Amino acid sequence: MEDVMRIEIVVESAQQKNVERLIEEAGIKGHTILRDVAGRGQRGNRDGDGLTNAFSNVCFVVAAPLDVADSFVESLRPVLKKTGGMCLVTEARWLKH
Amino acid sequence: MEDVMRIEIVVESAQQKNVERLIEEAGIKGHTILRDVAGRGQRGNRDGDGLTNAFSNVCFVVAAPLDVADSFVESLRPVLKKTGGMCLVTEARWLKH
Amino acid sequence: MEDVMRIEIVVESAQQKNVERLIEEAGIKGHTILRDVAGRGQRGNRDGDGLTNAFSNVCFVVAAPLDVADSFVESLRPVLKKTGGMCLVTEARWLKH
Amino acid sequence: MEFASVFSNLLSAPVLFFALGLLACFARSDLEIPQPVSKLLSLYLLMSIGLKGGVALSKTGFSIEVVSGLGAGVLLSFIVPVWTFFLLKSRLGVSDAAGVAATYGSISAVTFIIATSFLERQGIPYGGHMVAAMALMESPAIIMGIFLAHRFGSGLDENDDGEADALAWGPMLHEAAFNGAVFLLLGSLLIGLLIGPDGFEEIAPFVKKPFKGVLCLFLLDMGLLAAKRLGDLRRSGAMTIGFGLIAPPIHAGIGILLGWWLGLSPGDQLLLAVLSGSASYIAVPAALRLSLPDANPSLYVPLSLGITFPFNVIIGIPIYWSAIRFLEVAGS
Amino acid sequence: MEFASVFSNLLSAPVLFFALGLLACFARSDLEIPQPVSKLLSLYLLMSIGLKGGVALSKTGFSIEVVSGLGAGVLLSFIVPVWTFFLLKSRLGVSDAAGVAATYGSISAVTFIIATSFLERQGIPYGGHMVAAMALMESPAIIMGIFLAHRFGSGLDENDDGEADALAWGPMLHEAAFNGAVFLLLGSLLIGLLIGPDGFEEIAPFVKKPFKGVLCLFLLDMGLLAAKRLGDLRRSGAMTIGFGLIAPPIHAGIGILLGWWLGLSPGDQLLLAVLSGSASYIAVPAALRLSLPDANPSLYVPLSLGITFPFNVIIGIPIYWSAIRFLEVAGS
Amino acid sequence: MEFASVFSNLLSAPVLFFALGLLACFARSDLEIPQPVSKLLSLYLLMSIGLKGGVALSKTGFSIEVVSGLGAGVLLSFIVPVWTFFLLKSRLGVSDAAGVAATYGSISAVTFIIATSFLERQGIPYGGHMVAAMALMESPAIIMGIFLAHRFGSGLDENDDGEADALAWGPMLHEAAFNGAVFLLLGSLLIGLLIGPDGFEEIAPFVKKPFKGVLCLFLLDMGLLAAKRLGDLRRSGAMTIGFGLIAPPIHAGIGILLGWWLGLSPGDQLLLAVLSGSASYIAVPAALRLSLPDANPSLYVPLSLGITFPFNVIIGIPIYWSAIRFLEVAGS
Ligand SMILES: Nc1ncnc2c1ncn2[C@@H]1O[C@H](COP(=O)(O)O)[C@@H](O)[C@H]1O
Ligand SMILES: Nc1ncnc2c1ncn2[C@@H]1O[C@H](COP(=O)(O)O)[C@@H](O)[C@H]1O
Ligand SMILES: Nc1ncnc2c1ncn2[C@@H]1O[C@H](COP(=O)(O)O)[C@@H](O)[C@H]1O
Ligand code: NA
Ligand code: NA
Ligand code: NA
Repeated sequence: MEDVMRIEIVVESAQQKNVERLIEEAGIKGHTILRDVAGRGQRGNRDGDGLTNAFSNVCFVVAAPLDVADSFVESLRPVLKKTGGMCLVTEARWLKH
Repeated sequence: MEDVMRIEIVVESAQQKNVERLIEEAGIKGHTILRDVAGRGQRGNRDGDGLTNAFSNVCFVVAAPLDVADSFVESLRPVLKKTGGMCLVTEARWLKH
Repeated sequence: MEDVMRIEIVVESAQQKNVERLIEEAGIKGHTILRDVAGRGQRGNRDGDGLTNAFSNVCFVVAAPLDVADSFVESLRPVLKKTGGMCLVTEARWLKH
Repeated sequence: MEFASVFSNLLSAPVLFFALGLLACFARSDLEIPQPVSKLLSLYLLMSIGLKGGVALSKTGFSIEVVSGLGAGVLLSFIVPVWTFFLLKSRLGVSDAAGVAATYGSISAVTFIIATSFLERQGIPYGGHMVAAMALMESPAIIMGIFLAHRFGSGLDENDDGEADALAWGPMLHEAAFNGAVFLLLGSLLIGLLIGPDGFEEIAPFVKKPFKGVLCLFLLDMGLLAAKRLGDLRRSGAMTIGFGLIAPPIHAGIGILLGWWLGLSPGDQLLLAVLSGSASYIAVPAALRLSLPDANPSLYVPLSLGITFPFNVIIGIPIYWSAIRFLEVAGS
Repeated sequence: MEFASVFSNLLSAPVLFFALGLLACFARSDLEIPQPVSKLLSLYLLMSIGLKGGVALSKTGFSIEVVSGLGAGVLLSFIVPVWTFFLLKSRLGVSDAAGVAATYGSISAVTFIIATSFLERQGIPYGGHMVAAMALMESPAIIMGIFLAHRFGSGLDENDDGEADALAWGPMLHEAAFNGAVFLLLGSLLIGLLIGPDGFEEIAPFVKKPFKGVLCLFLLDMGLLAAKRLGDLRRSGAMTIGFGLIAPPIHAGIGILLGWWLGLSPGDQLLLAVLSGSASYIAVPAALRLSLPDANPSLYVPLSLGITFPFNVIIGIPIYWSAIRFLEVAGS
Repeated sequence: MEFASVFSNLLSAPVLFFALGLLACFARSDLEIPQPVSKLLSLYLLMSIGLKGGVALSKTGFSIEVVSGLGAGVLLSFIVPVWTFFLLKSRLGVSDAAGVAATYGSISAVTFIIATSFLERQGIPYGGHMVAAMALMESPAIIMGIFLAHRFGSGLDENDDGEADALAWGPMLHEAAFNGAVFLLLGSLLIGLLIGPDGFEEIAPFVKKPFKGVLCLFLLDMGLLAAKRLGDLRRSGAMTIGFGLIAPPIHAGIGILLGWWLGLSPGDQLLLAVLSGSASYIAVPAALRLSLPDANPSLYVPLSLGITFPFNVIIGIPIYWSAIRFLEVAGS
């Protein structure tokens, strides 16, 4: 088991590609995406309807090595500032296989 | 970064509105919902079929400020008692943006 | 509230039944499944397309009692080794109801 | 001829696809129909039946026959839950008995559709207002189930911390009447009434022509789910399963007698029988999870979907029809 | 007759299903259409309209009438956003004004479809190239909206840390032109052109015959969403809602005059009016979330879907048609 | 004429929609088809082909021609994987070679459908039993692939902790035979046989009439996915891509010779060629992920979907047809 940071990011669907790019740029080797997530926040309800993706979110779960976690999280700030969203960081252990 | 409680709630789909109301009443400013989640527990299998929502769950992820987390979690107890479900609480840090 | 381990497992969809079996064998009383999860890892992109489930993942969230958590996580190792995936373990508290 | 008609039902494409779904699950095939697709199929079926019934009603207008058909249906959906509840209360407990009662007071739209196909294959007419009867039978059954549960003590069960829950009439009636399935069925009926045959013609290539084929896909899904749910019944014991087999002919029999006494046409009698004898697995579970969460859906859903539905479709409909024919001959 | 034609629109099945969707939401029914089903329905509609338009175009070829129709549409989609932007800028701020501007410069495919049904019911011909006009009107509106936002300062808004964002023309033009909805519509149009009437015949049982019926289901969904979004408008004030009611007839009026001046047929004039007077709720929001995230979608989507769409469908189309008839009579 | 027939395939609506899907992905459009919709479309296609084949079979009965067609198909699905495996083993390693072997021994239903359209456009008859041949070719290919992998050492690969995995015949055969796609195809075939032409007539407005149109939507999706997957092939090198282009004509050639030797009709020869020359991207990947997880799906899926499928559809079918015509003329 290796200590990692579990980083959970909720952004609107239109930002999916953007966040994927930031993850890659941070040198993190993988990520998991939960699509069509609904939510509520400062920018109102996102009920995830099907006419347009303007009202749906995606949720990323990223296990990041301790040394890159902080700078990666920092790199998310402009995206969250511009288009809203949430980033939660938790300590976790990763089963090395 | 701000310390928060990450509260993860799995309830059956019929209780979605109820839990949303409790979140609002607790004064928590946002939540994220993963819909059509499957599961297994004391009340049997919930495989999330499509004829009726009687067998599907929703999963809430809520980042709650430390001062309201406990009372909010407590307010969930009757719902979980009545209709089943799970509530997990983890310490997390929230990226303020 | 009871201390538990929150175990989050991402495996490819074809392994869902396998992991369910391991959870039962570990004597854990419940689990939650998020289906059709996308991701990226050592084994390439899993974008979760709809022709075949060869490119989609499922994500398990399992609240495991402290005494069984370790041996359960250990039992996942062969599956992850063979078919890829991720297992993250976090400390959490479970609302007993 | 009666024998041939049994077979005609058994070998119709929708029933065969139901069997294929059962088989897929028993053979542990990984065949599955995604949840949004199930929802699309059931939205389509409800919309389509509703429109068809409304258009039929717009042709016939509101005669005495129509009013008796509707009245008979609503009456049955009020009384079937009552006796079901008292029959099962001691065995299953108040909540579960009430859940089964609501389920069996309500109806199965697919059973109804298969009965209309059965009639059409034999050239026997039936009234479009029976769709309206169907739509009107869901809410009373839900209301009766919840009412009985509260009246006879579900509010006092062990889970509770002393004080009995008062029955929240408002939300309960709301859910019974505005439940998605009920609402769409009634709404489509109304739209069918408003647009009439001419308006219907324009949308028939979607809502009518492909109907039977779509039904096949839907029954494949129902077969998959019925087989999956059947496992849950093992814990419930033989008596419960027995109820799932005995209730349909008894309820259908009451429906037939009532229909006959009211002078409904043989076709309408069969439909009333089938409405009375069938049980819900779409609208009622959704409503009960909100208003009667103590009732265990792993009991009433598999009973309705896995036992009563196939019984009605395979054996029930031809038997009910024989009985109606017998009454007709005996009465004339 | 004008009165009857209003009614014919109001009582057509698609409009009634829109009303049913609104009602379901207002009555807090739990009726809902899963997201992938909505997406399937809108893919179907775009593909179907595109093919139909392409085939029609393959029959008529590129005449002067075709070129004027296309040119008029594109012109309107460039100028409508400009005046909309300057009208709303002081009230809503630069970003939101630009969002509304792009929305109203663009079009609503469903409004267009309902207008073609309206014409067909009265036996009035229209050109297939108007579908091409529709497809060409999305991108310019998006481009204008984003351009105006950047030109007039959205880059300098408070969120920013001092340095103004430069307008990224590349990604913006890409999104405007290769947005999924625009791409599918244009692609289907092209395929329709290539396969012609013979190829179309083969796929007509899917892309043409069930079209009206599918539209009913889609409008049910739009009704549900429109009602849900309307709540968001409460915060925006009466003036904004007023804009959603006044913009359609004004934009449609400009469209009518332009069409009349160019000598388009009455049918094409109506379609141009409807394209000009309607607003987007599919392509534009998707594009703006990427290229103009500061504009609030809870403002421009409900305005377009909840106010302007029903206005056009219920009142607008018959009024625009009366105006066209009036011009025709007056001009002859 | 041969030239015209190439063009007729290229300019048919389904192929154009495939091209549109490719283009959308290459142009980085955000057009996408939600996963449940893809699943619905493939369920529909499998059900529809199965029923159609079963009904055709119910008309012709089991003649010698039928038995030879079925036998030829099954034979090919056993032998194609063998030579494929030994050809690729040294280059790709045991597991990946076995994965590609199973993929190419199996079939592509969509290629088969496009070949039947090609025949229909030219008025050439073919036997409904070829659908049965198709259904029977999936399992043997899967079995052979897994068997070869285990026989030639996949069990001993580096991942393992010393002891070689024994081949679990039970689960493997189960997955090969009860895989969702195989099961639905075979089941629908059986139902088609049982209901016959009369039963089919009732569901034809859903399962037959809209078929070509639905195929367009499905091919749009396949185009999107094929383009997305193609990127994965870059790592695999030119030789692998070369295999994807050379295998189809070779396998198809063997199919043609076998069919010709068995005296199948020209139409059936083409279908056998196409079954032999095409490769799976639905059933086989699903089965292999369970039974041969060491084989990399990012190799065999893009090869089959991105190289072999378009090759067969655009170039292969007309070439195979020319060869059959040549044999026919030369033989007479
Ligand atoms: N306190 C919170 N807990 C969980 N999710 C949140 C919270 N706040 C915001 N979110 C998620 O982040 C999305 C965007 O938030 P916002 O930018 O505040 O509108 C929301 O739609 C939610 O899905
Ligand atoms: N130990 C557990 N770990 C993860 N999820 C659980 C657990 N127990 C219950 N759940 C979830 O909570 C739902 C309701 O649980 P129950 O009330 O125990 O039937 C289940 O369907 C699961 O989705
Ligand atoms: N660092 C990571 N963070 C989050 N999810 C991951 C990570 N690495 C792998 N995964 C998930 O696990 C799946 C299989 O990983 P792999 O076996 O590395 O291809 C991926 O498709 C992701 O969904
Ligand atoms: Na009943
Ligand atoms: Na406009
Ligand atoms: Na093959």
